[in-house]
Amino acid sequence: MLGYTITQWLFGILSFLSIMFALMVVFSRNPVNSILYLVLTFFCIAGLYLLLNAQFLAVVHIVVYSGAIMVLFLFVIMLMNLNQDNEPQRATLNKIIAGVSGGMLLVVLVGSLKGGEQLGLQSYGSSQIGLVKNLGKVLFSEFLFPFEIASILLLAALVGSIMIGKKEIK
Amino acid sequence: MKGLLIISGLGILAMLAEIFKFKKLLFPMVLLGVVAAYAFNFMEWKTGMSIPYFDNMIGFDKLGLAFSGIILATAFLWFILANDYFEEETNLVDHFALVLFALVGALMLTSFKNMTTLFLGVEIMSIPLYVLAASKKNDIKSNEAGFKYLIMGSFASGFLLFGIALIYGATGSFDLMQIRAFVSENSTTLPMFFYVGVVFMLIAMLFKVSAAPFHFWAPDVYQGSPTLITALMSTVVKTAAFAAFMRLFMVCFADVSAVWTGILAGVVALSLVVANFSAAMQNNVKRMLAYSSISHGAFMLMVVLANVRSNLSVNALIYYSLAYSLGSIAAFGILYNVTRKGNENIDAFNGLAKRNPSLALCMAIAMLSLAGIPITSGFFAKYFVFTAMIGTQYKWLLIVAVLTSAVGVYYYLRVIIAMYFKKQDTHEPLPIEKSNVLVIVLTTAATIAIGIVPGIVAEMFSF
Amino acid sequence: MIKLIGLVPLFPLIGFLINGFFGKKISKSLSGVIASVSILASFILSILIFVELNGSTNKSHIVNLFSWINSGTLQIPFEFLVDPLSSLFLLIITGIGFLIHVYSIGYMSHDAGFARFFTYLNLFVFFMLLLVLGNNYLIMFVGWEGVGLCSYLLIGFWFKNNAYNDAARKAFVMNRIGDLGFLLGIILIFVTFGSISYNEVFLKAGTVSTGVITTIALLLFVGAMGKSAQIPLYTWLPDAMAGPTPVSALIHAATMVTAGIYMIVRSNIFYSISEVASETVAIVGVLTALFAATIGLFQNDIKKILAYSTVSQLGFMFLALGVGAYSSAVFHVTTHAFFKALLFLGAGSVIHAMGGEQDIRKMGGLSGKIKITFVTMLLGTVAISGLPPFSGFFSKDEILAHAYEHNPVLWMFGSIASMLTAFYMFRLLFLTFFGKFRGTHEQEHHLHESPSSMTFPLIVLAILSVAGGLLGLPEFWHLPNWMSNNLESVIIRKSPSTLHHETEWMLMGIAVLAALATIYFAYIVYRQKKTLPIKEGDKMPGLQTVIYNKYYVDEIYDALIRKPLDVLSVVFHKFFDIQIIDGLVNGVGGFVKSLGSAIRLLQNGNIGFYITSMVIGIVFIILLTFLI
Amino acid sequence: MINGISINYYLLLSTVLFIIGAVGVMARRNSIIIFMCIELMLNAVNLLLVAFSTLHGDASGQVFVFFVMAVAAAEVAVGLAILSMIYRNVKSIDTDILSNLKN
Amino acid sequence: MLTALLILFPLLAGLLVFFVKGNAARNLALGLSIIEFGLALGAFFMFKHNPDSCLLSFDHAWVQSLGIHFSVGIDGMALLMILLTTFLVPLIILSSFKNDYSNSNNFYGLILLMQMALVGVFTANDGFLFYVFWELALIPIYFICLLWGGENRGQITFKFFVYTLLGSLFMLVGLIYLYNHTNVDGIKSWNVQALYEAGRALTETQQSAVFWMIFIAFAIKMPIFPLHTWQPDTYVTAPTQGTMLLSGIMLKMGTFGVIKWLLPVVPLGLEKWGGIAIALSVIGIVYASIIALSQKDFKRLIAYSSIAHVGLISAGILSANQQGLQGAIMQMLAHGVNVVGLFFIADILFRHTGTREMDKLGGIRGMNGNFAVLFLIILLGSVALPLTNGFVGEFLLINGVYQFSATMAAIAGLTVILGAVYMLRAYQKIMLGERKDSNVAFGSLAGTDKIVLGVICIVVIAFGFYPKPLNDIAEEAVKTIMLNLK
Repeated sequence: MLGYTITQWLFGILSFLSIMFALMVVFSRNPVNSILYLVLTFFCIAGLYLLLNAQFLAVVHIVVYSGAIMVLFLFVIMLMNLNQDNEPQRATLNKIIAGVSGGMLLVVLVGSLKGGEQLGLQSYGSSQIGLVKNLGKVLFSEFLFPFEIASILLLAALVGSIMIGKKEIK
Repeated sequence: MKGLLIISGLGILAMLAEIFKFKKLLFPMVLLGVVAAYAFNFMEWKTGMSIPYFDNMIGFDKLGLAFSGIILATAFLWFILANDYFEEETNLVDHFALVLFALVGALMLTSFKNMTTLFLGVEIMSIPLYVLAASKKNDIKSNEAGFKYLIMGSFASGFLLFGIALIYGATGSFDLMQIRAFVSENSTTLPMFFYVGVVFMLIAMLFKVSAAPFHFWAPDVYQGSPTLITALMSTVVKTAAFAAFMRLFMVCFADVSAVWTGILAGVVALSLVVANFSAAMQNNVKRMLAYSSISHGAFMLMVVLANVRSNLSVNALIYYSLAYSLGSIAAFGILYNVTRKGNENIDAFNGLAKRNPSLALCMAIAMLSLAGIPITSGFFAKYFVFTAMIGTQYKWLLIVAVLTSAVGVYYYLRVIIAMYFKKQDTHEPLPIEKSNVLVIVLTTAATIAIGIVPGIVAEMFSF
Repeated sequence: MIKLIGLVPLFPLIGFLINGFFGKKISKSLSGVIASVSILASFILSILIFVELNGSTNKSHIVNLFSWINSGTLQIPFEFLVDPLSSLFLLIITGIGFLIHVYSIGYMSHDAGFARFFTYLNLFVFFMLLLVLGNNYLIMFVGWEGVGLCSYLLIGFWFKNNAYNDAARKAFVMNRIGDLGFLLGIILIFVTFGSISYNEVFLKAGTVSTGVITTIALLLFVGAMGKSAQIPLYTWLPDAMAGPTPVSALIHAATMVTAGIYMIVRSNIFYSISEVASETVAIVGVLTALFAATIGLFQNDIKKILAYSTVSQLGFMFLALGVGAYSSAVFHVTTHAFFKALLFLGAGSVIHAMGGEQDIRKMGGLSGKIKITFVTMLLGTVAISGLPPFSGFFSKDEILAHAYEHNPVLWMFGSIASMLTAFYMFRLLFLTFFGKFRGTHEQEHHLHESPSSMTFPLIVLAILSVAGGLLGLPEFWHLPNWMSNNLESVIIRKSPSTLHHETEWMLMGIAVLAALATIYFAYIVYRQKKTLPIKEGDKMPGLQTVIYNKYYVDEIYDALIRKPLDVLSVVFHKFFDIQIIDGLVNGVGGFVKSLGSAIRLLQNGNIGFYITSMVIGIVFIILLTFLI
Repeated sequence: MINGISINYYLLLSTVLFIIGAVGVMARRNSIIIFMCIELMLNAVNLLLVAFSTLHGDASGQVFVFFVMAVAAAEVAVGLAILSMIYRNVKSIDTDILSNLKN
Repeated sequence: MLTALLILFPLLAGLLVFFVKGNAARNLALGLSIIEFGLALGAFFMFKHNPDSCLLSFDHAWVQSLGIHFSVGIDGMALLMILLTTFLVPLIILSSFKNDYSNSNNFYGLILLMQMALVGVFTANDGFLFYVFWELALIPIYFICLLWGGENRGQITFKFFVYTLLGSLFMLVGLIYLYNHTNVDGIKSWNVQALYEAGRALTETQQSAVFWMIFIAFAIKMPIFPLHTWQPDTYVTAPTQGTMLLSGIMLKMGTFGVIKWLLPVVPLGLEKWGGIAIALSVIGIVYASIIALSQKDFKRLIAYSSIAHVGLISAGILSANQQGLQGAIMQMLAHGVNVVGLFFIADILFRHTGTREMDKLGGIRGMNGNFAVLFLIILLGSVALPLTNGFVGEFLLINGVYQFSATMAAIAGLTVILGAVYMLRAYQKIMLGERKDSNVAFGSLAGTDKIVLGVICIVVIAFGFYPKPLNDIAEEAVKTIMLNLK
């Protein structure tokens, strides 16, 4: 079709969608909508993962982000009863400044990020690396230490959230 | 390495303390644990072991051990200082655990060998601190501090990650040594985005060490956080961040220094100006110390800038960290005691010389040390920086440094003037807890001692 | 005996110390005696030295006391030089000094600061002796400044009167202006010759370019101007009359003010070499002589008249120096010391008799009441007026002759000054001693002759004034001119006079006739017409007002120097120092503050703003690093 | 080229997503949205990491993504805890209200 | 060894005094400082006996790896400065006996610590050590001014501190720059000779930079126009003893520094910029003298006169010839003694009358003649009348400047005139004339006051009449310096 392979089509569509949804996250007035758009973005990204042969990661991504994190967000928003369309907005000037600086960042980044291809970086690995087996091997050999220490991270987050979340006993 | 394990274990132990009801024992245990960690650390340093652990994920070489030593020592002093702070707080155990976890992160930052450990170290150190900063639950300022710290920290993490990703993309590895080797082998064919990655990491690290223009979080967070947490941030966290900074840029990215030294020079100059000029305008002492910390950070950055991979600058950075940590611990310890009533403005210090002369003296020494007056350690720290800088092409930075240092003296002296010159309504003596006295006196004495005999420290590290 | 020269200044010093430390504890008479005896001892020693020197073939003896300042090539020993010039001055200083000490015992007897007075006086003599004895310029300078100090102390002796204090200060400062010139001269001498000892310097003087010599000579002359009250630095001397009268006699007439002449005579070799310098000296001298004499015409304060007369006479001496008649200058110094000291002491005696009154308008007819004073003063007046055969005639005539030889214009001015001198001196004499008494009754009752301690010096000085001329009889009389012969070894001898004897006789005649005529004129005005000086506040004719007010020189100085300096001081202080320089310093502080405030605004607490700022920072960094 | 798609496109895509996230952080006042935008930024990075990982045929990139996720989860947990605490205190999570700390 | 003792002793003494309460503190401080003077005299005789005596120098590695040594030694100039310091400190302590200072133990302790730092500055043979002592001297004086100073002291002492510190930071940079160029057998060294050699090897541009870097620090300390504005305020505000320390000794740190740490280091820089520096000094002389004319506060007048004096000293030093340098050393000694005397007189006046405003005073001479005489003698020393101690130095200084430039010397010489004008004016206003109504009776002086003034007057006259003992040492010292300059 039009000289593009299916993968390329899929990549194009998913990219477009993810960018659109991402923009919607930023621009929706209602926080709940934002969350929903974010979930959609994440789905698109998961799709991209699949295109990159990272099947396991795609699944984990859906589970962790869309399943856990986003639900958490939604839960908190509901808890705070922020499901409104009239939430206070930043002054237009601020928005413009934010947009302009973001745009500038984009321009300079795009300007300076070129050159991946011409340097002959091409795929030379197998497409099997994204499989659970492969990942498991790497994770528990090379990355054993970070894996273990990540438990500390999670513990810390756990303890921290509990401590903060607890009602002050007076 | 053993130190890291001990501290991690201690953290977990602390969590268990509540369940198994040995809260009373916890404090001595923690102290003991930190001492033990320090002892192991010291022994490893003595024997010169530099074994890379876990597939080069982490490796305590001499440099890392030196910084770890400073961090552990500061932490030890901090724990003593925090003794009664924990008694006040209800969530004693959580605090202990969080501080210890943050310490784990800090230790990782001194000795990471891989981008993964760097990233995890940064986060392990930061996340507990977000919580700790917000730990005064009913104090909206504390909440705000934690919140700001978190948002901006995460934002910076994004840049760190982006940088890591780009570097990974260009070199195909997360390992520092491999990256370095790759860079030196393919120096001409590196894609542009590798350099962007370096710059992004630089930006993220500059955020962590709070250099202008990425410093905005620091004053607010320092001010809002509970004083002792601020003390922790400005000592342990700062030291760790600089250790990481140095390892990353003086070791890993040394070969591409052309990319980042220019930026760094500009950032240093900007930080010096912004920090000192803003500090001069502060009435809140904590805020003032925050700016002071930015200014000291700029000095330490100068060392990084000065001479890539030279013993001189490594020494300078270690000495500077130590000197600054000592001065800060003393200053925050005193601040903590003086501002117990809630007034954190400089007039809280009014008439301190009358109310508690020895405390005032210690504060004066700490201030003089931070201002860099001989024979305090702060002077030698500055001296080492100057010495390192004078041989570089960035001599103009020295002029900026000198001029802004003079501004710096202004706000340090303000505290001294307040203590010795201004009148306070009350003349009742200001009582302090014995343990705090111990820490304050110890740090002050050490400030003078390593100021008089800097050789003790400076000659210790011959890399 | 010459080896003991160190004792000559030592005696006054001892006297100074005794009076200085114990003056309050010992009785008045004792302190007076101690002071006088110490000078007497010096005087006797001076005579012995003088005699010995006269008998010796070696006319120049150097006595080294100790090394004083050493700095590389600059070696300044504390050395005394005894030669005819210094020994002559020794005699004048100690001799007249002794007389004045004796006089002072009587004059100051009622003063509370009696011991202090003698302390200062002894100190003065000490410094004056240092001045003339030093074997190098710096020792001279030491004495030079030292006498300035004593002059300051003695002018302001009655320290409760602030006008006197002002006068004292003025004297000191004006002297210091000259001293700076002197000092620079000394330094230039050192830089040029590598030494400041007389003999070494004079030996090498011929080897140096005339320009340098001229500079040196002029700088030294600046010093002399200050000390010897020449235009433009003369105004302090009349004011210096605020001091007790013996001081005026000793310091401001006989000795200190002649230090300038001594210095130039000592350095005569420079002036002989430098035409420019000597011309300058001559012109300044003659102008001063004339100028001061005109002011003297209308003064009413007895001491002021004498003071202006002194300035005028000093001008004569400089005229002599300028025309190369060094020995004549010294001769005039000597005779002037006699008659001017006499006149001052006489005036002191009058004042003493009048109970402190100094205004001649309130005197008159004193000749009968205080006879000794009158007679001695008459002799002094005649001497200064230049009537033969009194001493003033010889010395002044010698100067005028030399001046004529040098340049008749100088002679003419000099002669006019000389005539004016005769006029105002006789005016003084007539108004004071003749006519009716114009003072109060109390004063009239009080009138009495001074005690013998005061009259004795008067008499001695009168004798000297009369006979002093013998020291330097005109050469063409074919009599030995002792003065110039004596100073032969010290002075570059002028080439023998080229004037015809007839001319000299003529000049002499003109001088005498002119003097007589003027005196007669004064007689007509003040004796026959009984004109009295106009009272204070009454209107005077224009020119007279100007002259009476001393040509407003003090006011001009005030307006040109003192006031601007004071204004400048305030401007420097309030404007430059506080506003500009300190303002700049504070401005830096202010800049820090305002920049700090500006930066402060950035820290507005809004997290969105913070992050935007960070992003802008990042944009800049990437832009600068990669795209530019 | 990964499956026929140039790495430059992945770079571009993740940059765009990253910057959209960043703009969101800058432009929104609602703290939760800001959080979400940060998550978006992290995901952009994740995408890039995975792309590079596949490009290099190296699994460590994907492993790294796990850690990023863990960290993100931890941050969110802590962040939301802090936010809910703030909400308890001031009944708002508007960043403009959370700007008491300033010069 | 003795030198180290000279530094150590006041340190210990100071610490000891901190722990003594009440009047015992001041007595102890006085006693100890007199012992220190004795030690200095010992050094003097030792030096006379054998200037190279190994007892006079001391060297011990401090930070070996950086070439920093605790290296102190006494040469001629140092000896004179030490004598000045150790002589003045007991006088300064004694002069405070009639002042009631709260927490006087701290006061005296700080003075002794200050003495330690000063002796250190004068004896240091190691550039780094010099800098450390240089900075150290600042701290006690800062506290002295801050704690016992007068009106507005917070702001003024603060300005003083920042000003001087800024200068010394520049000096530090300059010194480090030199250090970086040293090479003694392949390693860097802070040794004074090594720094000299390093400095001389630099190019003219580099030397110029170093010259200004270092000169600024000294110029601020002295102070040289236009960096002087901290000085009058500080002198006026500081407690009298602080002012004495500042003007009597601390100011000499600057001039001493120029002689030892600037001239031999950057000959080319000096050649290029010395003229401008001299011009500034000379401008300062006239400028400060003129300002002094209109001062109403006696202490401030002395402060300005001090600027004028030090301008001359600086000009003499920078002329870099035998007479200039020797004159500078002699004048440093003389000025130290005289200015302490003058400030003490200001203090006595204030104590007796409650004011230093000259217009409110007057007629004191009639009430206390002895005081008037002592005052006059010190004043004469200050206006450099021959046979007072001030003269030798001033003469040599003008001489030295003259050899550099006759015009400069002539302008500098104006101090001779202007000094007399403002000093005598002040004397007249304060002491002479009739007693003012507002003026309380001026009683007799206290014993300690008499001793202090008496000793100063004796020194003023004795060393004016017979300066040889000091002069000889100065001459030899300057000869050595001159060798270094060539």
